[in-house]
Amino acid sequence: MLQYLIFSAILFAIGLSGLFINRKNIIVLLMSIEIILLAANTNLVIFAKYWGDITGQAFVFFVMTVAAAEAAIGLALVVLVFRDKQTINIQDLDQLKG
Amino acid sequence: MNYSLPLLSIIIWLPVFSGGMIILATKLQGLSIALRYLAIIVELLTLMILSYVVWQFHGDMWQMQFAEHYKWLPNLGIEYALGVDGFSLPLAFLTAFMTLLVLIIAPTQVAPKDINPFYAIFLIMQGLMTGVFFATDAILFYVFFEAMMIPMFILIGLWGGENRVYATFKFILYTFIGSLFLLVALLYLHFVAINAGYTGVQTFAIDTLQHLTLSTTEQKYLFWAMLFAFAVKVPMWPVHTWLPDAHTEAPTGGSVILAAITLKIGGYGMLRFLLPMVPEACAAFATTIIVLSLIAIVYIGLVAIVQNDMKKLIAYSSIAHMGFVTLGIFAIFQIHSATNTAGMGIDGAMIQMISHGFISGGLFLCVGVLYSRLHTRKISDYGGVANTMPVFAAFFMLFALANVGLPGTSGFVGEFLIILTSFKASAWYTFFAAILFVLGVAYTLLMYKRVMYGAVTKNSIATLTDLGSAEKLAFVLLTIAILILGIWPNPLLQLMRGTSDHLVLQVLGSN
Amino acid sequence: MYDIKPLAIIIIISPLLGAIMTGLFGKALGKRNSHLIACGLMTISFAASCYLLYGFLQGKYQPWNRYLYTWANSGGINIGVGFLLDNLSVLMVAVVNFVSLMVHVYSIGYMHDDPGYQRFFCYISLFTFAMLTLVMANNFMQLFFGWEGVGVLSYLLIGFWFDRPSATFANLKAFLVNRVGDVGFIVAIAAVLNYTGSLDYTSVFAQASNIAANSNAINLICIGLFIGAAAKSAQIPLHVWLPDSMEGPTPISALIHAATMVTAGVFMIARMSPLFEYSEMALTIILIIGALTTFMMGLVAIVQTDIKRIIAYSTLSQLGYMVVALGASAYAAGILHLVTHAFFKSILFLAAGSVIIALHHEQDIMQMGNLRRYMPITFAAMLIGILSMIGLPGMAGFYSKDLIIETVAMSKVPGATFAYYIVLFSVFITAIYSFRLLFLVFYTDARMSQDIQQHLHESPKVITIPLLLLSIPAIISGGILISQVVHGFFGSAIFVLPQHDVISEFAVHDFSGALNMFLHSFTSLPVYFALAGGVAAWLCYIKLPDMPNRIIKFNSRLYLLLIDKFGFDKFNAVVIVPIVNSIANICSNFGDKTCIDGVVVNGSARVVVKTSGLLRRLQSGYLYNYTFMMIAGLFVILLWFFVLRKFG
Amino acid sequence: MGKANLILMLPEIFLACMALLVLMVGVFWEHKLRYITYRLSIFTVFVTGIFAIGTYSESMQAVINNSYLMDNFSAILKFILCILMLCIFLYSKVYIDIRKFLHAEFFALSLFSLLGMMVLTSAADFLTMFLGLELFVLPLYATIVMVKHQGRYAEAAIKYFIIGSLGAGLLLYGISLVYGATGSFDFSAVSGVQDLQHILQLGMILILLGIALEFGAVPFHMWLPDVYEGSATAVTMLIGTLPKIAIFAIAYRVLSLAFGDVALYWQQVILILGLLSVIIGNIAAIAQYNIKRMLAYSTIGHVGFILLGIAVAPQQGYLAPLFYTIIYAFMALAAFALIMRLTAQGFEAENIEDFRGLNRHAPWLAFLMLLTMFALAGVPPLVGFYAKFLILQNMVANGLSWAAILALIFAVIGTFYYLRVVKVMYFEEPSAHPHAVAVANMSFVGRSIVFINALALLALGVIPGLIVDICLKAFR
Repeated sequence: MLQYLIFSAILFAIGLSGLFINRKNIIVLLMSIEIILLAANTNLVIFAKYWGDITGQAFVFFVMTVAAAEAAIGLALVVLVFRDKQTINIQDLDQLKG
Repeated sequence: MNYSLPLLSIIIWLPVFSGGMIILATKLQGLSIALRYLAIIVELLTLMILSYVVWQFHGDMWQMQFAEHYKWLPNLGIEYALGVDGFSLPLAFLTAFMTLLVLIIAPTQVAPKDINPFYAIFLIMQGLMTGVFFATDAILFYVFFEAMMIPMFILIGLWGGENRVYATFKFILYTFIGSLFLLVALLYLHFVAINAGYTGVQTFAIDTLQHLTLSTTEQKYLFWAMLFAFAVKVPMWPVHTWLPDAHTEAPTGGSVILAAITLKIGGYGMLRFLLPMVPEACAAFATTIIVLSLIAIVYIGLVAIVQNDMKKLIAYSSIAHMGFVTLGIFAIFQIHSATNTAGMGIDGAMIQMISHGFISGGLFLCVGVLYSRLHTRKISDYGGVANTMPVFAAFFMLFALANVGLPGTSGFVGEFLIILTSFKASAWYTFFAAILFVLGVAYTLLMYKRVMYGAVTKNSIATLTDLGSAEKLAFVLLTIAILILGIWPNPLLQLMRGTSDHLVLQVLGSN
Repeated sequence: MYDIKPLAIIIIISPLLGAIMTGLFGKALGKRNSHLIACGLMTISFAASCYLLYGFLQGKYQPWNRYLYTWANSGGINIGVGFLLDNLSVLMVAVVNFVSLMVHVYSIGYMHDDPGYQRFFCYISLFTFAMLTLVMANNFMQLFFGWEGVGVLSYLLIGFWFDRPSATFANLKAFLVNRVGDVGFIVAIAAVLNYTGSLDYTSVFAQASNIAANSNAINLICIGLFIGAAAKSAQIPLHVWLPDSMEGPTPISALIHAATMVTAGVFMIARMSPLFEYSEMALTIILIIGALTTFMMGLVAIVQTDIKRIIAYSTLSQLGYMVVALGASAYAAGILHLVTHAFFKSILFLAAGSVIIALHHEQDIMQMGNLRRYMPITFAAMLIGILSMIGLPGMAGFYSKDLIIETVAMSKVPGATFAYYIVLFSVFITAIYSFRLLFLVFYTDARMSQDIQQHLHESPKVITIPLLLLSIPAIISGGILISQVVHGFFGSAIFVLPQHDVISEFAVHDFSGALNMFLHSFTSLPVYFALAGGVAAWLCYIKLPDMPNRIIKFNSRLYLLLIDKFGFDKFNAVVIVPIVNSIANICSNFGDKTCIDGVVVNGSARVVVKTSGLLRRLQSGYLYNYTFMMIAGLFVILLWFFVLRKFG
Repeated sequence: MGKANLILMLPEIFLACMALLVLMVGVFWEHKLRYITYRLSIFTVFVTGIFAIGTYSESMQAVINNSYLMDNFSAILKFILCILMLCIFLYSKVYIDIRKFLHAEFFALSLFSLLGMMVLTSAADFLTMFLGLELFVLPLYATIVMVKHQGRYAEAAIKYFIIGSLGAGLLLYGISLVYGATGSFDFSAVSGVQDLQHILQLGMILILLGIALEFGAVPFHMWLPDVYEGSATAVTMLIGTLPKIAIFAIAYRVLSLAFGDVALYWQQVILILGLLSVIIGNIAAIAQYNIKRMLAYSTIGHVGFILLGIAVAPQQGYLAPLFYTIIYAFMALAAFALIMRLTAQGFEAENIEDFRGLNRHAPWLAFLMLLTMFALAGVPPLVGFYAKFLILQNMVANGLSWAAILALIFAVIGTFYYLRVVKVMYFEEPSAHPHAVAVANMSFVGRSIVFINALALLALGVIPGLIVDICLKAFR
């Protein structure tokens, strides 16, 4: 059980670090977020198993739906950015600052 | 006493609403003159009602009179509660009186198109400031205390001098920083009151907050918190630097009201909050405050000498004179002989505040008269004005002499009483306070000399016109006030007899 | 027992009324009506005061002390406005009113062409009112009221010709110096209230011996009061304003800076005799200061060339005499000298004014000479004044001055011996400068320009009549008053401890009537000192005109010292003023602008703005920075929460 | 779960249906009937509001397996959300034309977002909370870019998206940990746990921080200025007002229902976040030239105050922060609406300089802006003061006078930038190019409501009892 938790924690950490270590590509950010959600999902499943409770697993389905919606919106935004700037480099997203 | 009309509310809100109406109607060109008269009529009406209150007022009582209580925020223990006592009534009267003068003299000071908004702002400000004096609920007091800053801010900003933006911001941030401590102190007292078993609308009533038992440590913290708020207003050294800037940049009317009323709110706050609420801490820190007052008197008196801007000079003089007020208030804590003589310090402080209202108002009006003609406040731009404006010179001289505390003018009474009191605490206090007698002459009459005396050397001075009728009227009214108060201050003293005695009893009674 | 309240009120209100009428409605009234009103009301006041004085001299009236109204009731203390009329104040009132009336009349002529004619009458009437208030006061508040009132009017009158820079310099200086004295005065008043719980003369004096138990208290009070008196009565080192005050119109110099206001200090100390009696220390100081003033200012008078300044320095010197008398507890002698001095000194000033007018505002005595031929009445008056001043036996000044010298000789106050020799020698000096003035103006060769000389003529009657009227008391008042004064005319108004009572001692041992005193004088030193002075002046200025220059060459350092007026003015100008100015500048520029505003107020604003800019830079716009901050924040919080924080 | 109970969800159900309808109508009829979606949306929000207040009842009722709470709190908050939404629609009608927004999409997305917020106000378990949150933020990301020419809108949207998703991720991870500790998603399940294991603590902190992130509290505030500045004013208005109420609602639900018993564990965290927000928000705002960005930083400061209120709420109750949140929403609404009033074709009043000398051209507009600025600054007698007052009262009652003073000092520093706007409008001469105070940039109704909105800040300052009473009712 603990191994699984550590596994999800590592996933979570990878997701978080992906958010700031990556300085180039927006897509990677989207992936990082998916990983964070995945880490949470893993947790949920593990704990559902631990408690013998089905709601945890049901929750995962909701999360997956939401993740899909998020991915959809995220990718749409990336497309917009690309259409506007011809790049999806994060470093070029610096009009708004200060 | 059961009065059918809520007179105090009328005194507060009549000018405020009229001011609002005037602003709303400003666009209607045809009404311009009518609105101007409306403002004056409202002002006179307010003064009449106030006079009626003065007439009906019982000076030997300390309780709040003409009290009004309405529900306002009962859930929070806040009440719309008004009342007058011997401290608030004279100051409220002063407010209305000085505003009247400002209104009278305003047409000579601002452009005709601005006159109505100018009037409106003053009416609103007057109402709010009267509210400060009338409020008997701490939060209501605080609301008025802060609210009056808004019109003042706009006033200085709209009609002020070149450096007005810096001055307004300095002024308003200074005061806000000061008052935030007051707010927290009031909230603290509120909870002490609740813990002491007070409930409902009593929990913010000033009267309740005055009767709490506080530990010495609590008193000390509360003392500094409240002191800071009022010290900024007074203003005491070293938190005075907003005042020279604000006074200098404000339009004449603004300077008059700032000097005449706004500063008094600080002194009034001390009498209303600081002394009765935390008497032990006041006694403990009296020496500190007295020393600060004396620094204000001597240091600021010196600073005033080297100013080259008339308004700045008068502003500094205001600080020095307000130093007397704080000296009088706090000297009573160090009187070792019979405490009933302490009342003289309080009386002196009150009279000094009223009289300083008249005098500094008069001086600022004088500068305004000059400024409206030559558009400069620099002393070196003048010289020999007395040759071309003899009537003005006479009034200016009277105000200048009143400012140096000439007996027979109001300026003397307060300072005299305070000096007499201060000796009971220490001869050194008296000595340092009396130094203002010399410094006051030095800066006031030096300015007078440089501005008014001498031969006419400049063309601009040679073509000056003497006072117009509006200006004359304002000056005559002020002169009468200054002389009456100087020659016979006793009626005013009797007006606050009960209140002052009660305060002394409250503060020193345990000794 | 007559009620003298109406009289008192008439006396005090008339000048005030005159001031108000001429001040407010002067333009409407015109010159003629203005001076008629002012002089008429002064006459009424004078008549009333004469009636009153007569009553008191006759013993018809008793001292009268009454309050008119409560000025302030505060801290359990009643401060009222009222009058105390006793022999002392009534005498003073009469003198003040007489001189004032004379000056009023004189001014009709002197100020005739001045554009500020009505203003002038307003001021002098108001001044008289203030002076009367001071004299008739029965409590310290009112005393201070009058005290400041005369000070202000003096300020206004010195600066009457306000377009002259020297006048506005002088009046400010006068006011400032007086205010320095007021610091002492007000501290003393506060002390009086503190130690007695009252400001009323009667009750304060009743407690004087109680205060005396606390020697610090009584010394503080008395020295404080004396500082006030020293400023007003121009004693060293607060005398510097008086010579400069000659910038005012001459009638003013006569009224204010000779006869009345400057003697207010003397009057006040006499009035406060019940307090001063208990302070040996104060008496000594008074004695010494008075003696120094007498001597030093007399010396300075010898080298002056401005006619008014000579008289001004002589006033200083004479004031010194009065003060010495006070210090020797011979209050009555001081007052007597005050009265006689009022007469002869106003003659000197008014006569000088007459000369000045005749010479078209020339004041330098080196530009005068031989005027007795052109202005006989003025000359006569001046001569009477001078003879009275140097103490020619029989003249008013003789009695008062001799009384002072005699009593000082008897006094046992520490320093009295020193003072005695000084005042004695000062008689010699007085004579020198007086006769120097007389000779240089009225004798010797005429040194004015031909043009002026041709138009020289005696002044009009409005000017000469007051001179003549003043001459009468300048001659006789001393002889009339001396025996009254010596025999306790002032009664309870002046209190002297038995061991200090030199006047009574004098009365008992040396005095047997005015005539005897006159006769006796020829066997005493002062007359010969005066004579010697007169002879010396005659030698220097008539017989051997180059003598002064030789003396100057012989001892030029002393001469320069005298020209410098012992350096008091220079000290003020070089030390006091720059020091005050630089402290003020430091306070203003360093204290307010740099420290409070610069560091604290604007400094904190700068810190906020800097921080704000820093935060602005942190907000870089890059997403990875944002997320990094957030995650770092997250970990810091977690770290704090789980590791550092202690629960509960 | 009975039929009768579902009636209670009528507002949400109606709103959901209507939102879909608006989307449909937009697709098929928009080009024929120009304002059809606008009118339909107005109608929807209006009716939803009435339904919402209709659910007001004295007793608390739960639906769907106790995961959805209907009580006074939710009814009042939903109603207020509807009012705010209605105002935003009325204000933006002309604006979104000028800015060439996609009508139907804008309205439909806004309605969905509103739905999400309404769900949040009623959430009683973590699942509802998570879904409500996602339902309200996802449409907001999209709303930002519902414009023909996106420009920097896309940048704003992507920043908002990434960080919002990070927040959601933190929240979700926290939820998963809490679930692991308790075995249930019910808020009430947590409150039973006495002994807090580390895993539960970690979960709790992550949930709190997730909420703080959506609030925009320091140190999770960095998205806020960029999004405020980068969005069109209508969207900024949307993002700047309603979500605050929704997030407060969920914070209230979570903290009182789930973590109410263990307040000691989280109070200090919230207090520190609150203080940091007040300090950094107010200081950073001073250096801003863009008024929307400035208001964003000011939002951070205000959020700080709300958090301070929440930090002492376990002892003093949630009245103060609720009051603050509502008042703040209306103040911000007025502020953005007044900024919107300066919009014209091709010109967006963004910089503070654009307000220069406004008093000359449009005294009323300047006056309303003045009221709003003073209200935001918390100067009595404007209503913003009472909001701060209540918070401070609670803090002092909790013995946090030092924190109250600290917060107030920075609030006073904050006064500076509000007053700077007043200064620019009143004390300075108009700049060379005239103001675009076009009548055409807002409908008459919109203009009237802006007027009422801003004046209400004064009126409510004179009679603040009104809102206080409403807030009190919410907790009855």
